[in-house]
Amino acid sequence: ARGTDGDLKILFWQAVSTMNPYLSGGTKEVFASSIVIEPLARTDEKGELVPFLAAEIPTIDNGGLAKDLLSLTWKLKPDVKWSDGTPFTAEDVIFTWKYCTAPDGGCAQAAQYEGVKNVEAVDPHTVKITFTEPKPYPYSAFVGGQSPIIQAAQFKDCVGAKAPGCTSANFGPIGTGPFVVKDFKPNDVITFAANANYRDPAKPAFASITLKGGGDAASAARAVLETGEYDYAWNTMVEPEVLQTMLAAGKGRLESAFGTNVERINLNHFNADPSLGDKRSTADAGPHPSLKDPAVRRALSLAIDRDIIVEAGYGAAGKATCNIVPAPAAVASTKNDEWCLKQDIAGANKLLDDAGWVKGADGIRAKDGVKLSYLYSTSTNSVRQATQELVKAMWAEIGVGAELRNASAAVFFGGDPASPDTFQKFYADVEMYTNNFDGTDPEKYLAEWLCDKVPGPANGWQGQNIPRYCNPAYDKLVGELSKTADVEKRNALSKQLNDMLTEEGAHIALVHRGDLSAFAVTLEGVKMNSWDSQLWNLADWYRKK
Amino acid sequence: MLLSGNDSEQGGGSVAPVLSVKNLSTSFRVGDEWKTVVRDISFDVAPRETVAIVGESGSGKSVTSLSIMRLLPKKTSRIEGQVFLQGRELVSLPEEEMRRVRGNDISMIFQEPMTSLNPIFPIGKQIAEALTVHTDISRAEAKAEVLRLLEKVRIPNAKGRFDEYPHQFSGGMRQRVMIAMALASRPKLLIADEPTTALDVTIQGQILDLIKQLQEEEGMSVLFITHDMGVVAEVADRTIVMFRGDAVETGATDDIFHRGKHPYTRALLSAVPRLGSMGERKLPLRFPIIDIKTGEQQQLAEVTDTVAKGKTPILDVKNLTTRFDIHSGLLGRKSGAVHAVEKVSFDLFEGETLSLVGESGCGKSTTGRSITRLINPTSGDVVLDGYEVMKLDQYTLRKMRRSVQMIFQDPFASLNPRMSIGSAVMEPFIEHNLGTKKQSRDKAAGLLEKVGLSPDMMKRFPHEFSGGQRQRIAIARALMLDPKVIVADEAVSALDVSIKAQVCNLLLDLQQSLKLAFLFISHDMAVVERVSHRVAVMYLGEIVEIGPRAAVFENPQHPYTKKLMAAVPVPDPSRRSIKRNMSTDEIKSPVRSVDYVPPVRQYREVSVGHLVQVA
Amino acid sequence: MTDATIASPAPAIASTPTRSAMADMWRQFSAHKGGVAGLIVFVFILLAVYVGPYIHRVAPNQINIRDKNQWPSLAHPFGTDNLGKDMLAQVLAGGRISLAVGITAMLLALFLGTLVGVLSGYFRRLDGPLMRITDLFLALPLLPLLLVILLLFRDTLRAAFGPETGIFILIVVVIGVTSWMHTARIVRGDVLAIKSQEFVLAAKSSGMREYRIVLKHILPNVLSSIMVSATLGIASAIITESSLSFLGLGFPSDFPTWGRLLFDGANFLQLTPSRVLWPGLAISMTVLSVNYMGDAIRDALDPRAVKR
Amino acid sequence: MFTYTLRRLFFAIPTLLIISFVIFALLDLAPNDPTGDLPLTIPPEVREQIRASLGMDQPFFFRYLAWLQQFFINEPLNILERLTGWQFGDGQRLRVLSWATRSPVVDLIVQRLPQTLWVVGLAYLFGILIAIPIGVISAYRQYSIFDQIGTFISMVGYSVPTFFTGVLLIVIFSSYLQWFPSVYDTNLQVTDFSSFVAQMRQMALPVAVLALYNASQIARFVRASMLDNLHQDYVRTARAKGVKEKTVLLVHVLRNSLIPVVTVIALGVPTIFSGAIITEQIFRVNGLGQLLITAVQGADIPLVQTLTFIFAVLIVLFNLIADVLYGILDPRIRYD
Ligand SMILES: Nc1ncnc2c1ncn2[C@@H]1O[C@H](COP(=O)(O)OP(=O)(O)OP(=O)(O)O)[C@@H](O)[C@H]1O
Ligand SMILES: Nc1ncnc2c1ncn2[C@@H]1O[C@H](COP(=O)(O)OP(=O)(O)OP(=O)(O)O)[C@@H](O)[C@H]1O
Ligand SMILES: [Mg+2]
Ligand SMILES: [Mg+2]
Repeated sequence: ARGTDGDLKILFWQAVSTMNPYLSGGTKEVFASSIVIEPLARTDEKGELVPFLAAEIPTIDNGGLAKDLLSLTWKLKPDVKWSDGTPFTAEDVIFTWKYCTAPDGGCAQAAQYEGVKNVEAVDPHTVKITFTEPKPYPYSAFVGGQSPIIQAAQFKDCVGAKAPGCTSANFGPIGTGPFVVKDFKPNDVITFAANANYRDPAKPAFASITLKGGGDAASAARAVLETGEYDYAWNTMVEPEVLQTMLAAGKGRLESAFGTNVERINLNHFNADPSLGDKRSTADAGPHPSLKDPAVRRALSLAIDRDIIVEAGYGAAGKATCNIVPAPAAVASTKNDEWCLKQDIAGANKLLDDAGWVKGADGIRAKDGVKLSYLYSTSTNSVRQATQELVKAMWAEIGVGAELRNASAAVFFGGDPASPDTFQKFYADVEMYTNNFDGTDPEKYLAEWLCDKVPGPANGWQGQNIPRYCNPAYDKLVGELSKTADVEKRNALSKQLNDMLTEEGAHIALVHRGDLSAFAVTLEGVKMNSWDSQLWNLADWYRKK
Repeated sequence: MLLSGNDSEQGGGSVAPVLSVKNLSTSFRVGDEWKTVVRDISFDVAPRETVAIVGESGSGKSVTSLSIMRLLPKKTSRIEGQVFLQGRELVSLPEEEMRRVRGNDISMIFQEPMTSLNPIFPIGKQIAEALTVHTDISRAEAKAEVLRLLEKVRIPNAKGRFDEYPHQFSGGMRQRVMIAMALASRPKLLIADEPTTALDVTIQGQILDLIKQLQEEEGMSVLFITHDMGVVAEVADRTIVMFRGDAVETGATDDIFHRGKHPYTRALLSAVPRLGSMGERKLPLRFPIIDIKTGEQQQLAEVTDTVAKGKTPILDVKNLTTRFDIHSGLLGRKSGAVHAVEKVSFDLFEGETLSLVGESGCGKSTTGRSITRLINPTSGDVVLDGYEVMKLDQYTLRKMRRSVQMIFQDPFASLNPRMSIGSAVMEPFIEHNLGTKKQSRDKAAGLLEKVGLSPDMMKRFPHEFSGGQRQRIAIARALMLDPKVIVADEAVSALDVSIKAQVCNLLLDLQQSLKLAFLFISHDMAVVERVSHRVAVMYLGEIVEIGPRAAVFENPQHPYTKKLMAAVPVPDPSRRSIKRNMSTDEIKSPVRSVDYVPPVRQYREVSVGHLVQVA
Repeated sequence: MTDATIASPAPAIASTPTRSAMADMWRQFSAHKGGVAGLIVFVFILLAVYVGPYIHRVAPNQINIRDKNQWPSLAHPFGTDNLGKDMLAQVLAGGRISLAVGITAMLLALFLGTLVGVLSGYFRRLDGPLMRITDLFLALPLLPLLLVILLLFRDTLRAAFGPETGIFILIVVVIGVTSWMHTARIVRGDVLAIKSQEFVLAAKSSGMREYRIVLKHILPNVLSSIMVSATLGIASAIITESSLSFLGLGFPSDFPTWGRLLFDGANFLQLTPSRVLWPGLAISMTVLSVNYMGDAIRDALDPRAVKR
Repeated sequence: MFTYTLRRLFFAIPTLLIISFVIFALLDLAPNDPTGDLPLTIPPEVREQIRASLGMDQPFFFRYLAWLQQFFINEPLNILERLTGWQFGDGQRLRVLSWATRSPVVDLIVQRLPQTLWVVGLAYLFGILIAIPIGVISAYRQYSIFDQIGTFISMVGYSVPTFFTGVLLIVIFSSYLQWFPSVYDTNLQVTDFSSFVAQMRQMALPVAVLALYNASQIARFVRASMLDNLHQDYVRTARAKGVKEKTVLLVHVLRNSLIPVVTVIALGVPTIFSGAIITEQIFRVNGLGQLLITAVQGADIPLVQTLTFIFAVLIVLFNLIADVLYGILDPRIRYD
């Protein structure tokens, strides 16, 4: 029954800075806000859409999605109440759209509403979204933790430039979810109380939640697994053996779920020699002297033993992969697993020998004065540094040298055009990081490798085609994908695109990363979900008696 | 060697002695070996008795007294023998009980008042501490008592100075603070280590009277260490003569003075200069040299007239004024000023010695420092060896300072504690690039030898020396540069007569050969008479009388000069009972309010070059 | 002794065996038990770090994943880390960098701090400006500052001195430049107190140049604070170095240093305690030995100190 | 002294303005970006909009002036309004807003201050209180067992970084012994005895870690400075007066030794307010240190700028206090 299980203690080692996911797109904010505010539908742990505030998922079959893919009609659940007791209506949905698309608002989730022409109320419990062009996959607006519905009444004066000023609304949004914010200390701790107006009178089981932030992953894991002070710690990415020792205390368990995160090494297709100065890694610098050779790129991939990397750094939260689109299963290709997943030093050496790269006195291969010696950069994170070292050691076996470098995440991913260390600038030969895509549809993601998305001074280094991969055939195929509505065909196309990237060595996919969290043994009802907020079904959590 | 076996009868009849020292030996660790500096000393001090310890500088007088108090650093010193205070053995007393003895039963006046006062506490507080440590008295009572004591030791404006710090006091005033501190607790035994060296004779007399008075009232015994045979004659019932760590002679003061047996004792006494012995002589006179073995005395050659009267003076001081502002109140507003030096004018010629005498605290040291711009004077002009001192920039000031050297009143404070005295002496020579390191070492060794120290002491550090030895080091340092002018601030006050004579002769020799000019600041009128060409008398920051030595000494005009001459103690024990009564006049203070305008002074010429302030 | 008043047996031979000040210092130093112990430990650490790798010939970044997380054994006297790298080799290799960085950065900071401290304490006119600069440096947020320095100088230095020396210079300068302020303020305070003492006045009156006064009279008297700053400085330099690598400012991540080993090992405290024990011990022993040597130097220069 | 203080206070204004400008320029130059921690799935155009909404598209100097106005005019007026209930203007002043939380920076600081003072401040106080006796005794009994142990502990305490001691204490006292919590509860209100005990328990570990570190440093300076003064002649004078050994040490020697100690302490006080970043992180005290570090990492420029500036004010202030104290501690030091 509601409120009978006491306090749920959650630990986020990255502290939550606001409860409004539209103002801060960070994962932690999205997760925390999902306790209070809900979207129309979420993706469940199996990657399937389930209705939340909507009565059902609109499809072509049930008529919700127009045949021309230009409009989508959501039916809302009747009788849903905001936590302040007022009814939830289509107006709130429309307001949410307006809120996020208002000019000067700096809405972090604006991408979710891309291509939305209009949102209107058909009746108080029906919302119709129209798109500017056909949307083969229309479930991004109002779906998932990134685009929950906020209450129009509460935020009506907070649109556009005024949004940041509404501190109390941003810190304590009124929602439809199982809990309400009682007290919010930014970047520190949030306390929630069960929502008296929650639509299921038997839920939530917990009376309150304390969500504490700060610290580091290891101590967060320790607080759940070893000292038992907390019930749930999010994202406990620590060396597997450390977690094993903590688990021995018997106070908690680990659960992982796999989404679309892939740790990869991007291979720079442009020359990144520091002597080129500002021309580095741009079209002006010309192709990379050694990485332009497909043999080298394949050899670099062949030399890597992905299983060891998983074992050393990820444990249960990683799987070796060669794909940039590793999931959902329907779009995950297996075509290249054969040659790619297995380390093959001999094969790699032979490939390089055949291509004319010969080992020098220092054990590094070279051809025409070009050495196979790379500057290998990544962001600062102990697992990444360990991976760097492992990869360096593996490459050494095929006569490839590497100089390691790392930059703090804020710099590396910061995108400051003045900084030489951002991943977009890619002033290195190879660089490693993780990326993924929202939801289950990879179309937008695969479009990142288009020729015109190569970052450079012209677009303020903002393009997403970090490896500077450019293949007109690939571009054409992406165009085709965007016009295809048939699911089977879409999946086939996606696989094809993914395989092109793998085979041509745009990058070396290393690890399919899962989300790993720690739970107290007494906590039940958890369904680890990597497609949406991990707290998506918080209403169902309870404590084992 | 006479031992103390029968002394107690002489001193205090059959009364049990207050202090009884038996076979005391003290050693210091120097390097890896133990060096004995006091050897097997025994003596007694009876109630109300005053025992004087005299002796060569460095002979172990201070160490003896510190051993009695057990104040030597434990780790580097070793005390053997026994010390009884009213029958209680002190050497083996537990530390806590010894603490109760110190300051309560025995008080001590230290030789060097500058370093012996805590620099960061107001003097009033430091004296009061001596009171509050052993007795339960309230803060207000203590303060009242301290003020009374300060007046007694003739610190002017005691109330105003209660909260001042040691560095704001003149040398003699600091010494008087030490005295007040020691007398505060009315001890049974007072150990006074050279308590009056920095005092002018008038105040010295008053202090001696004060001690005598306390002896009478409280029955205090006194162990008195001094170089001034006049003082010894005046105060001591019995005298101990020390020489190189041994007590070579002990006896009633009369006996020692008239029937001294040990050659050193005889040498000591015959070398004592007597005031008035110079008569109308115009030139300085060397001190006689006495052979310690035979006690024979040989007169040294006359000095020639070195004064270059014709030339422009090497030092010309005009209207020099130095004031120290006094701030008070929360806002720290200026509430007055110490007029330490007020419109002082004089000149000094090559080869001449001008002595500056005057009451303690009248501004002599400040004058010396102002001339070399170690203190920035408020106004006035100084021309030194052609340099206009007040207008010099840093670089020329440094060059100018080659020509004028200073011997500081407090030699210990003026030596860097972390620098061996060898380097300290050699330093100026090397600094001014006057020669190689070897040359400087040789010169330093030579000078040290000339002032009676051995060159192998060069490796030692200042704290390992006796007061007099440090003073000689300071003299040697000043001589290293062969300057043209030396400002000698109480340069020989801590030396026993024999070494004082040696050092003064050295200075005269140097004056003969190098035409040195001295500004000789001293309280020792006998020495002043002997070494100076001219004498200036200062009073409350002003020169009240200046003139040729003979004129001022034989024909003093200003009342203060007259008083000064009268107060000089005479080394004759028979005059002991004669009491001065000077402590009645009020003590004048140089502290003035902000709006004070110094009066314009007129001078009257008594004879050629002999000027006296009028009105 | 012709003009001595009292002819007495000539005081000892004038032949001073002119032992130099350095030799004298050394004699005093060597009489100091703690100092000698410190020196021995320090030399031992130096030897271990520079000679050790020739005896224990395992490459510090040799990965052997099958041997990971081992407790000390004959093959790996200090055990291994989670990639199977030999800890002993890493501690030795790390020591070379940590010591070099720690000592040079400390010396640089000490030099800057003492210079600024002495100048502002001794010369009244420089006091205001220098102390305000010190305030500024104290106030600057370290992380952004480091990032900016990195941005501005890393590539230039790398080009001029090569990746390793370049980074070494960068790190040493960065640590030095951001940690001199404490020393400066402390030295200044001491100088203010010392310079009012009479022996400084005496030195002035003999016409000493100011810088000589500072060197010979002021500095020896503020030495004890400087020595403490040095000891503390070496510890914080070693730790700071490791935190720099998190900004990507330090050495490449496969270069072990003591601070880094300690940091990386902290999570493995329960699994392989030897992973943190050795680097932690190495840092502590270094700092302790420097501390004792500092004490000995201090005592040697203080003639009144209790000599043992 | 008073005029000196006034003059210094007056000069502090331009100094602080310059410092604030330098900090601002530094933060602007630093290659951090507030959108840096956002998931990569957020496309560049959106990031650009976010930056624009934060005002980052404005020229540098304009942003600096805006901050000056917000911090020096708007915030004080707000505080005044809150204190007095008066209303100045329309009350619609732009406050200094943090970029990450979009809440007023001053509110954040006020929220963080209690735990920082409790933990870091108390640790500093303890550090001083432990350090002074240890330093004094170590110097007085130089090279005794006490001194050797003290030296050992303080050197190890200083050289082993808090990121390690913190974890060590947690493993021992939270995991094995379960005596103290490893996570600090900032919501805990001390209302009765049991909550007071809880507060003490949760403070124990972080305070211990920090106090050890602080005490180590200060104790070394106390010891060194005491050693310099122990052998001076005035100490002998004090003993000759029969002053108790304790008084000799604590009044005569210690007072004379205080200048470096005061310097070190004064240098340390502002760092209380900047928090102890690592310790706060490890124990999740979430005080100002954690606020600062998350702000720096997230390139939250207004927050970093404001915190750093307040820190600078404290530095200038405490250095001034130290300078004034010098004059009180040692009358020979004069600033005219
Ligand atoms: N700490 C010390 N270490 C080594 N030798 C010392 C130490 N203190 C004093 N001496 C030596 O002991 C001897 C006696 O010194 P003491 O101070 O007792 O002389 P003094 O008779 O008081 O001389 P003065 O009249 O010059 O003050 C001197 O030769 C001095 O060099
Ligand atoms: N730094 C200072 N601050 C304030 N007052 C001072 C300072 N130095 C000296 N005085 C005062 O100036 C006056 C003269 O001092 P000075 O040292 O010149 O006397 P003196 O003639 O040398 O006395 P003595 O014979 O006792 O050494 C004294 O009243 C003293 O208190
Ligand atoms: Mg003496
Ligand atoms: Mg004087």
